[in-house]
Amino acid sequence: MPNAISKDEALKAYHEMLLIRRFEERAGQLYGMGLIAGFCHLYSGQEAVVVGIQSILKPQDTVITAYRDHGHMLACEMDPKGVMAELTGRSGGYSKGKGGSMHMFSREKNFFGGHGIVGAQVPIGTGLAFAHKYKEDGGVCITYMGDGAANQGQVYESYNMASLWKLPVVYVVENNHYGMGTSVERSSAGPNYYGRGQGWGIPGELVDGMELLKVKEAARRAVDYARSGKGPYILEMDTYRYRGHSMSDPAKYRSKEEVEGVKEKRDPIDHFRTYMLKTLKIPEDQIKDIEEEIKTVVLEAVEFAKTSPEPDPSELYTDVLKEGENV
Amino acid sequence: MPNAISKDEALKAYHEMLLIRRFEERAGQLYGMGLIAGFCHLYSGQEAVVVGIQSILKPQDTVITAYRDHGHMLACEMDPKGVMAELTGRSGGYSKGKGGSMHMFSREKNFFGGHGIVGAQVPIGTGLAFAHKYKEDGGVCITYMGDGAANQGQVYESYNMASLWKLPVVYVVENNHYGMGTSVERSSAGPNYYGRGQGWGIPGELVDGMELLKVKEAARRAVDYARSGKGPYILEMDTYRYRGHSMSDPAKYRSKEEVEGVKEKRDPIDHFRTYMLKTLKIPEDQIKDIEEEIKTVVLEAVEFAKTSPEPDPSELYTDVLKEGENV
Amino acid sequence: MTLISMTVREALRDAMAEEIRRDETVFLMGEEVAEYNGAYKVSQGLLDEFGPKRIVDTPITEHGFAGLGVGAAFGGLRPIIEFMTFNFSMQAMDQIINSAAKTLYMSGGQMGCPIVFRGPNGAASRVGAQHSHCFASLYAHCPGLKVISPYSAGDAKALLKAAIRDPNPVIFLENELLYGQHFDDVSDDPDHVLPIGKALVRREGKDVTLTAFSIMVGKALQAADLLAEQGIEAEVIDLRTIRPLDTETIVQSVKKTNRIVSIEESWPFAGIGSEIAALMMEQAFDYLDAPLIRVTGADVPMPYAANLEHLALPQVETIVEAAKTACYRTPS
Amino acid sequence: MTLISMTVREALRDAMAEEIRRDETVFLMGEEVAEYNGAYKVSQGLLDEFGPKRIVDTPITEHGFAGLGVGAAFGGLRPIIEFMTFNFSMQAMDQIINSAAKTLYMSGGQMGCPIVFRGPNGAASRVGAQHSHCFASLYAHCPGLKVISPYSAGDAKALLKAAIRDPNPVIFLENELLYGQHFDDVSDDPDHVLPIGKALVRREGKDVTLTAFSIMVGKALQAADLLAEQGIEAEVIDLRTIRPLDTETIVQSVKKTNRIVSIEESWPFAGIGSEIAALMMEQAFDYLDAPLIRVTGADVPMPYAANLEHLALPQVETIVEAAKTACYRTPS
Ligand SMILES: Cc1ncc(C[n+]2csc(CCOP(=O)(O)OP(=O)(O)O)c2C)c(N)n1
Ligand SMILES: Cc1ncc(C[n+]2csc(CCOP(=O)(O)OP(=O)(O)O)c2C)c(N)n1
Ligand SMILES: [Mg+2]
Ligand SMILES: [Mg+2]
Repeated sequence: MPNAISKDEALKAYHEMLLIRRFEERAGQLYGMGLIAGFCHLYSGQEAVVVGIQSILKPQDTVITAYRDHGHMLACEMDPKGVMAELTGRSGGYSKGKGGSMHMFSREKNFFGGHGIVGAQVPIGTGLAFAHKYKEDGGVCITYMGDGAANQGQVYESYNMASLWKLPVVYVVENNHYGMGTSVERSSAGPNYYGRGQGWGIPGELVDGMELLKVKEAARRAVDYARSGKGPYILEMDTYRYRGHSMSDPAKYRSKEEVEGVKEKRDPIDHFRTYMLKTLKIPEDQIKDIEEEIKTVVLEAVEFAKTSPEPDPSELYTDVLKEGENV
Repeated sequence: MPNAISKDEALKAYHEMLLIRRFEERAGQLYGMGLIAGFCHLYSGQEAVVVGIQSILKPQDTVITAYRDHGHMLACEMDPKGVMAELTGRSGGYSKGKGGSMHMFSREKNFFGGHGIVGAQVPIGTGLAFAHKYKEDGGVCITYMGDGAANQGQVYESYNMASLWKLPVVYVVENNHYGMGTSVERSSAGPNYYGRGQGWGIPGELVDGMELLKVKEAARRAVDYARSGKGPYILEMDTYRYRGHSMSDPAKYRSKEEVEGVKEKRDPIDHFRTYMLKTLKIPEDQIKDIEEEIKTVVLEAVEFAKTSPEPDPSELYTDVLKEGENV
Repeated sequence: MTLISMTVREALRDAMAEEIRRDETVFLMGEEVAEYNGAYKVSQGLLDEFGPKRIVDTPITEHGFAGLGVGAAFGGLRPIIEFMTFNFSMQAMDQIINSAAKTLYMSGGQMGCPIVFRGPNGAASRVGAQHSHCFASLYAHCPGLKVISPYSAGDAKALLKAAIRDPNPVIFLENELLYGQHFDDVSDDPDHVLPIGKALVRREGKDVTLTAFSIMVGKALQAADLLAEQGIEAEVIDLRTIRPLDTETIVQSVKKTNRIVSIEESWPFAGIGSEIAALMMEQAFDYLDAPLIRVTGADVPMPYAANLEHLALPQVETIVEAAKTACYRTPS
Repeated sequence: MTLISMTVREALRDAMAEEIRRDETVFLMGEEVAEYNGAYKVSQGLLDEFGPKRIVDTPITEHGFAGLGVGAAFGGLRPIIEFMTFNFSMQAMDQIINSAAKTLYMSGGQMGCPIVFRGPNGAASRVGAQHSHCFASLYAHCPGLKVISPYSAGDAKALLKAAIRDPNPVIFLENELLYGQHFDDVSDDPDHVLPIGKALVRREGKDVTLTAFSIMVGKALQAADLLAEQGIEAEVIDLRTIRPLDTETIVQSVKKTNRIVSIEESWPFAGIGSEIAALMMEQAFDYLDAPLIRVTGADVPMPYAANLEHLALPQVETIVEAAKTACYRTPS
């Protein structure tokens, strides 16, 4: 049986997952140093989800998520410098420093944010899918949401329209088992999230979101389904966040054992590293090269984010409205 | 086998259904004469739903619905005079003429409106159920909504909380197959409404809403379930509205055959009348007495609604805020 | 360009039809807009001409389809989202303000959101408290939005076209009672658009300035007729756009008349009249011979009863009296 | 009654605790209010004392739980609904305005809705455009609501208690940056409540009136100190309640000072300053020696960058300059 992933693909995926992990560690440090402020939500632990899904997308596909978005941007191949500089609120950031951690976008990479209102990205992503279908560009929109967000009413309004009109959208519920301090058991009635589309005729499945290959496989099924014109699909990703909800959350609602248990037994990066070594027989040196490379990339991003100047004061009044007829 | 309903109960139910039918006919006439204005949504055709459900409720139970509310009010035994006078905007109306057709309430009869925003009554009804549970008064809240309303996001936010907290609420989807001019096939994805609670662990069933006895039976199951502390329950009532959406809707989106077909084959009142005669062996005279009585009641309501004075101009500024500490 | 006569309803329909014809990314979405031809028949015939891809009936889920529209706009389309009435936009406000209005700024200019939210706003006739809300001040409060509220059919057409072509989110507030009203000012030139942000002096006068928008412009003009009979020449300014407000035109007028009455049908607190009062303080204080007077709807939810509804809304006589007070003439 | 010192956070907590103790129909509901003790720790300890029946954690569904609160209020309870921040109340606005605010009127007085919606409002620190919205003017526009926005801990406590006891829907706007601030003005008497609708003159002065609410009161007081050094005695009015606004107190002050500066952190258009300008036109025009000046937040969505955020918000110096301009002193 051939391997589920080629060596090149594996190296790329490992690169991306590790980049996210290391990027977030640095972001955490910069926050501690006061260089990043406000809300800052780290993605550590969930890397396999976005990297696995992103690996099977086509260039025309679009991506949208909530405020826990650094991982998604890096997986969309946005420049770590621009992302980090946005976190520090500098002119070199993706939003010129005006958006911050929760509000970044890249038209070039088809990344549509970065949204701070829980659930708001879900109808918007559905609209991106509507545009794909309208323009007949063959694209699919991947719309991420958290387990907490998955209770928002607008999600079900979106499911209804997406299913009625067979829009090419894959809804990914990143179930990291907590919405801030509230566990899914306390926030969400019913057995699961992937089955909540049934009432609207939307298929769904539960995926081990800590295993890159499983994510990839499920993503392919879901995206193929959506792309073929059959309509939306729901993927519930069983995953975990290692850090607090945001930098100001000590996360006392989880036991140390729970967190350490996941880190030890299910860490998506460790797990995949072992797979690369053992199953794909990739020499450890090659992996270490990546690890070194990422160190540099992240340090450069940090350096850029520290030195990029603050936006010019005149920027206060720009970008409120677009000028001119845009047709 | 004993009959599913006693003669007295049957006569009462027939009385209520017919009262609603005749009341709505008169309301339609008064609208035509310009005595009622604005929006006015008639309930004709759907009588068995509310009468059947109401017949098994206890005094502490509460009821809430949307703007198609005349039937619900009459079934709650609100005074037809006060309802009709509200339609004409007179001081003798339930809201002193300030609410109109869509906005009537009776604390005495535990009828909580009468809501003009599609879907808004659903969280409110869930809150009434929350209050029942909080006060431990043994009550259940019956929360009605239309098939169109059943797509609103706040419905699923409500389902979630109701199920999580096991609130005593029965959600009744009055599926009359159209939300204004849009058929359920064009508005709602998925096979049905009663199954849409499954994702939240809420049982539901489909009921022939044109058959009083079936409504009654299902209502008993649902209300018992909710009252016993097991949580919410969904009843989807297959029913039909005979008139346009509101008085200004010619309802051209339905064929004459479709409407006449339902009236001929499934009319809840005709059907039940036959049952009373054939199965319960109630003498036709007794039924005719009711029919006469209702004529009088409705004419009196019309007379009252025509002659009740308009609200005093000073009422413009009353009831904006409640005065005084209310504790 | 010839000026022709039509109703506001037809003018709005034509505006949409012309823009949908002109630009294949423009589409109309909302409740009952397609097969029913619009709850108030504003989209009459559009489904027939453009088919269901361009004219889309939605479920009754304002929050969802407003957000979907925002996403479609981000995705390169130009949605026109109809609210059956603007009352229902309250369910969708988060998407309008947090997503449509703020994203351009939050993205440092990357993410334009060319979308029009339109529909009838404010009081219709006898529809009660939940169906009579005017959203002019609420939306105009927010940077990132443009807010338009036309009076005549010609303005409705030319401004709706401008709104559809505008690269920003535009709130387009119509008035149900005006839909059936005829005006002779409609251009038949499909290229005719009006600039957003320009008020129109609908009647010149030297004694007092009356500002109004939407249906109140008609009442202000009627009031001006009555005032003229009493020797007071009122200048009537149709604001047309609420945000950005054409302060310049108002100030110019006040420099001439030295007196101003602001008219709106909505509630007084933090309304458009409040804003104009503040602007006059800032930019025309020395020209004011009398304080600005606000004519507004009563500060109560809209009552259903016919007599109370009449009392709740500004009437021509109220405006006349206010103008006379501004001119220090004893009210009759 | 002794006055004790505590933070605004503690004062709010005590207000709720006392009222929940006093009246068994009062309960607190919102995201993270119970087990987490509040996202900003305002409900610290309440779950421990009152248990999960009275202190209820909700799913992240503002529209739903705000509506549920309204229903519970109709059903005889007195809910305190916490929005984690008021930004999220935009999702729930329909229930707040159409259901909570309008129903008493629509029912001809039958259906009181005793409910408090509370939480932090306006800008915190560096939280960006979607988390910095001030809702004072938007809610104060609507009849049927009361809107309170206190500054000090003592007021926060006494007014929150008044809000909970009030039979009407009350919007209670807090400020995250004030939560940790200490004040010495907190009454320890559980029966002490303040009347809603009364402003407070926090500093007397004869030269210019400064009106402010919430965190801006602190900035106004600082500005008054600086102004005093320059020989200008500013009178600082803490509005405390936005609706109903204590116009009387403002007018009295302006009759004395003849000059007024309105300060708020939110956007200018149709803001609280606009309303005060209109009221001064109507009720104090002849006493004004200078036009009212509005100090407001910049008319832009809130930027994240530290320098831009600073520029977007009114600073003490801005207020000082505005006051000097109002006094016709050349700005420094
Ligand atoms: C409408 C809304 N309500 C509340 C918040 C505050 N808030 C931000 S993130 C969050 C938790 C969301 O949890 P989840 O959806 O599971 O995503 P996760 O943080 O786990 O990625 C909350 C309550 C918000 N931003 N928007
Ligand atoms: C939020 C909202 N959107 C739109 C409307 C306009 N509207 C009133 S009734 C209605 C149709 C509702 O249909 P359904 O729920 O099936 O109830 P039915 O009228 O059939 O009883 C619509 C669209 C409204 N009142 N509120
Ligand atoms: Mg989560
Ligand atoms: Mg229906």
